Amino acid sequence: MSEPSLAIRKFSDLANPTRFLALVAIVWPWLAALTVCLFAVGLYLSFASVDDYQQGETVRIMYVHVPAAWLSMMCYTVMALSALGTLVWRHPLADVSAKAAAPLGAGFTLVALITGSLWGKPMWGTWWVWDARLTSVFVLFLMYLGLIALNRAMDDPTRAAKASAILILVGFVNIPIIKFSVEWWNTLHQPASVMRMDGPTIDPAFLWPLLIMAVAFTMLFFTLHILAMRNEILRRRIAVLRRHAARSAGEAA
Amino acid sequence: MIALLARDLKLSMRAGGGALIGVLFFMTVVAVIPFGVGPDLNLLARIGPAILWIGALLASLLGLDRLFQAEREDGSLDLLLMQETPLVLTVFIKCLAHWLATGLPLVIASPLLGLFMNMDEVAIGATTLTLLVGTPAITFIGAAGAGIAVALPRGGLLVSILVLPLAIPVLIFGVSAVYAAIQDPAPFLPPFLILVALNLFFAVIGPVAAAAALRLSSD
Amino acid sequence: MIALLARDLKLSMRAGGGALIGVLFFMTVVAVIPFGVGPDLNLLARIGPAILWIGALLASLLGLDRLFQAEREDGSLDLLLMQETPLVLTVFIKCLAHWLATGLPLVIASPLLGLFMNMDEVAIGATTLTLLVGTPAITFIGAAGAGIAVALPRGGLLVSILVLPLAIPVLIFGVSAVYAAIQDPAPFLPPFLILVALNLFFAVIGPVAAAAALRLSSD
Amino acid sequence: MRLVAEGLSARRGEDLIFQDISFEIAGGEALVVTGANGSGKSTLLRVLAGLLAAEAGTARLLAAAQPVERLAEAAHYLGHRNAMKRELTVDENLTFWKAFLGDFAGGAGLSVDEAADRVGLGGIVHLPFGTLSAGQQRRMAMAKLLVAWRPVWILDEPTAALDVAAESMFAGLVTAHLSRGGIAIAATHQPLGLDGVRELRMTGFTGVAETVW
Amino acid sequence: MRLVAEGLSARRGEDLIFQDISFEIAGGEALVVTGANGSGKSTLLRVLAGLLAAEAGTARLLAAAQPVERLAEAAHYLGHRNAMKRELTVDENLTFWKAFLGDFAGGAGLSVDEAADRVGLGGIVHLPFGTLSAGQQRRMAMAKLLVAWRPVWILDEPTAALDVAAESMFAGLVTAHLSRGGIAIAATHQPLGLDGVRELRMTGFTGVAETVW
Amino acid sequence: MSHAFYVTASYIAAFAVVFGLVLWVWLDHRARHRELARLEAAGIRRRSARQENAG
Ligand code: HEM
Ligand SMILES: Nc1ncnc2c1ncn2[C@@H]1O[C@H](COP(=O)(O)OP(=O)(O)OP(=O)(O)O)[C@@H](O)[C@H]1O
Ligand SMILES: Nc1ncnc2c1ncn2[C@@H]1O[C@H](COP(=O)(O)OP(=O)(O)OP(=O)(O)O)[C@@H](O)[C@H]1O
Ligand SMILES: [Mg+2]
Ligand SMILES: [Mg+2]
Repeated sequence: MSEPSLAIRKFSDLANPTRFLALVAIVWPWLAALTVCLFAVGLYLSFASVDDYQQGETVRIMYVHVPAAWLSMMCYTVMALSALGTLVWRHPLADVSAKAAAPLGAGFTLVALITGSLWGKPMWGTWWVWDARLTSVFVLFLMYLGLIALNRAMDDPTRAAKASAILILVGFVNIPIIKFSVEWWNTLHQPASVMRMDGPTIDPAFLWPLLIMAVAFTMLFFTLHILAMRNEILRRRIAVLRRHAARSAGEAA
Repeated sequence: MIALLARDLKLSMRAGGGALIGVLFFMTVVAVIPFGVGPDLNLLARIGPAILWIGALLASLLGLDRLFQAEREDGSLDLLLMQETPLVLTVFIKCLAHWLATGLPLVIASPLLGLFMNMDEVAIGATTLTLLVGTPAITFIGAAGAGIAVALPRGGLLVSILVLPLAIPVLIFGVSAVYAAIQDPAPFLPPFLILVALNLFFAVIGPVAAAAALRLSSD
Repeated sequence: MIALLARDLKLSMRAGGGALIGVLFFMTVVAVIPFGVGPDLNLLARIGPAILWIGALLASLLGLDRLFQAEREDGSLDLLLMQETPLVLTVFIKCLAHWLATGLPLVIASPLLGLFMNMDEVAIGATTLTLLVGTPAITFIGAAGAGIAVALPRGGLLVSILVLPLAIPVLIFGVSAVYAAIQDPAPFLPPFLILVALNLFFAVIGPVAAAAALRLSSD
Repeated sequence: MRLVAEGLSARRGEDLIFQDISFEIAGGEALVVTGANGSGKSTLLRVLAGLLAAEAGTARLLAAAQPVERLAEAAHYLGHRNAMKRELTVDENLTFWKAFLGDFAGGAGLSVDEAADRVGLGGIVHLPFGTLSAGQQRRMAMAKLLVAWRPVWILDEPTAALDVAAESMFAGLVTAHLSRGGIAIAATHQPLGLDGVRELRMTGFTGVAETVW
Repeated sequence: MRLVAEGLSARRGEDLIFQDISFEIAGGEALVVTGANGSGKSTLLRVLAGLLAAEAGTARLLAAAQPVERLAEAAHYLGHRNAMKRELTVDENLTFWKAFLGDFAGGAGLSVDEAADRVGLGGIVHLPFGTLSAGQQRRMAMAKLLVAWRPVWILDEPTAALDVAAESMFAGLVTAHLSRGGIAIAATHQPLGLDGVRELRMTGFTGVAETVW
Repeated sequence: MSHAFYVTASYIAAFAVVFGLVLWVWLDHRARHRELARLEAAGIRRRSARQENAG
């Protein structure tokens, strides 16, 4: 029996799941350690930093809110790239990456929503307003949940990956809307002050803790993402093993 | 019986999560409202309870038509009908499983959505409470409709037609209980007690009617 | 193609009327709102167009999940997929039949409901007109969702969830066209033309996406 | 134990499908119902299973291990549809039916694994039912007959979609059931590979009475 | 006209079900696909009908009366499900398919009544499809093959649920189709009563390759 | 309510969600690992793994 020529062979040689697993095993402890250190420094800085003259103590919410909000968008971007990988290159790791990222994205978006609301109450006097940015973030949250639901609804992972890839790409329009909503529409929400074309306009006293927290969150995302991908790969491997075992049992009978 | 409850719960977890999907639908519907009526917070707060109730009504009715139809299509219904276990009990358990999987998550999500609709604490509490009491009633009435529609192809829509008029009293008392709680002069208890009574009433009538309909429609 | 249109229409007449249910849902949603906002006629008139639009949006999404699922369950979908007729065209016709059976009745019912909401003639006319132009767009987008969900057991609500966010632009422009017609300074035509454009856009995109999804999900 | 049917007749829609059918089967015997397409075999079986009200006549189980009011309570019914959920694994399906159906007095059902072994598909109980082939699905539906004990089996075209090996496996199942004192009633177009069974030929449409219209 | 399949292999879910299947059938010939339950017969037929993408290999129809891009366009597929609406009458169902499918070049379909006659159920086309018996439904699904001309018939267990008379009726239908120069491919467990057909035995699961996981 | 309340609530909520994610990943991994071990105990292995062991 000659080896079958599968279309994915060529790409899977570049980064096949087995090699990916080996890589994860080496990398993840370092990433995790780095994440913990960054969080330690970031949290120390954010509580040691001065209060904002205008916002008082609540400015400390920023150090979680803003990184989480950034991450919620970055995570979706990662998923969109993975979706391209699924549709264009048919890379099996791309399926896994998109599927593993969805719950993480939902989590970070939830953090952004909760901390935003908790910040809004003292600042704007209300938990929630239906302005463009807040609504679009909420829609992002719903999209993450919808993708999770879609993935769970299909038992065949390959087909689920294709369907969600289409959906992910369609939903990507939301990301620029979130990012630029504060500029396109007149909203209550703060306009960008860090990630701008003309450089940050924020006071360095706030900038440093913010940046470190942002890097820490990003590292957290990557750590969790590769670990979740590992789980997903194992899940599929188990499914394959089971089916094959079943087949040989059925034949013997 | 516990086996049936467990199976139905498992099915709704597995098959695209009746639970997750109901809640998601609820959230999506509520999120769409401001796009229509505009982001006027006072207005939203005012229509909030009604919107939440309508959303919950829709979300809990929509999956309901498949309650028995799925059983019928794969032949399970035949076996359920044949058993010694009273059919009414079987139906009741199925309703319970359906409510646990789709109704309860709606109730749990409603405070959050209440915040989004800019409702105050009292309104949110009242809405959650009335939903907790009201959604089972909707499930039970829905079961009767589902039983009648089981033999009909595309029964789905018909279920809702049959059920909606019956569900409207629940909706009305639910909504008016909430408004009674918010607006001082009107007392909260009378409509709320009626809601409870409706719930108990339908908990009996619904399964009985559904069981009768299922027996009749078997062919 | 005409055969397909005729069959689908016949089916929706026969099977308890997709038409009826949509309208019923629509009416319920609209009828419950006054309970929420109270009998303030001015307020009702103000939010009337928005409520009508939201009601119509929900009502036309509801039956949509069965669009292809019924075909799949009895094996007809296989045959539809095999033909030389471009699948996109088949899907388009099915959407058309669905809209005729469920969307059109909504449009026809909307003036009546407009009266209930105390809307004036211009507002009613504008709402009906925008609904006439907007509901097909919703059906077409919905078809794409139905295509994705066809392979799902209990796909039902998932379709609505996937589709609602995409339908938001239609809602926004529909409602703003109506308000433009009522309030003098704002011109009616620009939002209305955008609505027409959206309709045409989705009339192309929807069937194409649905056809692609159907091909992918066949197994 | 005796299954006695007396003067059964049944309607489908408004038409009388058959009339005045009587038979009697004792424990350990099998009855094969044959006849052309549309002659009323499935209708008869559904009447016996209590899923369709008889127009006239009765079917009763006498001297069973436990007195029953309706024959249905002592019977397994295997219709055209398999009564298994596509989304659940075979194991979950069978475990559910085992727990839900329970055993009738005088016998005990097999464990799920054993039942799957008996139908020759021991290894694949953990697969979702929907991913099995048509024949595999049918076999698993038969395993359902084994997990809960019922003295009477009512089988509607049990061997459709089965391959030759599966047909003889099925014959073995029925023989074992009969030797435990059970009763089997099967509608079929193909010979079932059982010896010494009684046969009931449905003739359809003859003797169909006038309607009231 | 020749149907040429070369090196077909197919997946179900993530598993390779069969590999490297090649055959060639000329007009007037029939191919019977046999094999145990779960060996991949239905999967092969769905690949031929274009309903499942082949993992590798092609199936083409050469020298047909009208050049076709996909084999599917020249084929009828009769699967496990009958592709008829229960709510509509048989007549409405068949009329719809006749109009929708249209005729392939080089032949013409029968009228609805005639097709119903051919399958032996001439009188009952006015009944709703859902009220027919299992065998009658299957026969009516066969009538669908007759109302629109297609040179290739792909049939998945066509005779399941049919009585003996219907089986020979079906053999007659296929023989007539072959004598018109048509091609028939059928998966089956029962002999179809056709003479001189070629046979393809599916062995299933042999040579199932490693997946990437 | 004091501003400190909102700040603490934010940090607690953020921590809870992140903790939930970590827990999900960890529990998932443990469950998968157990399943693999069980399969291995039943003598079911990947073909390549078998070759590695043999070679
Ligand atoms: C639930 C409500 C909220 C949501 C969903 C939300 C969402 C977001 C998002 C998505 C970003 C990232 C924007 C970008 O990168 O351009 C962001 C940034 C930010 N948010 Fe919020 N936000 C919410 C409430 C608030 C409140 C109440 C405040 C303060 C009064 C606030 C202050 C900020 C600040 C200062 C930034 C950083 C902007 C920058 O420097 O680029 N947010 N928020
Ligand atoms: N939708 C599906 N998803 C995943 N696997 C499937 C699916 N359908 C079938 N299979 C698997 O593919 C294999 C081949 O199935 P197929 O239906 O082709 O068999 P078959 O030869 O037609 O069998 P039968 O005689 O029982 O009809 C089986 O092992 C089955 O478990
Ligand atoms: N639901 C129904 N409503 C009305 N008539 C029905 C219904 N089901 C079956 N019939 C009719 O009853 C008659 C007997 O059907 P039945 O299914 O009992 O036949 P059968 O002997 O099982 O045939 P087959 O061998 O084809 O399965 C048929 O003429 C059929 O048209
Ligand atoms: Mg029958
Ligand atoms: Mg098959």
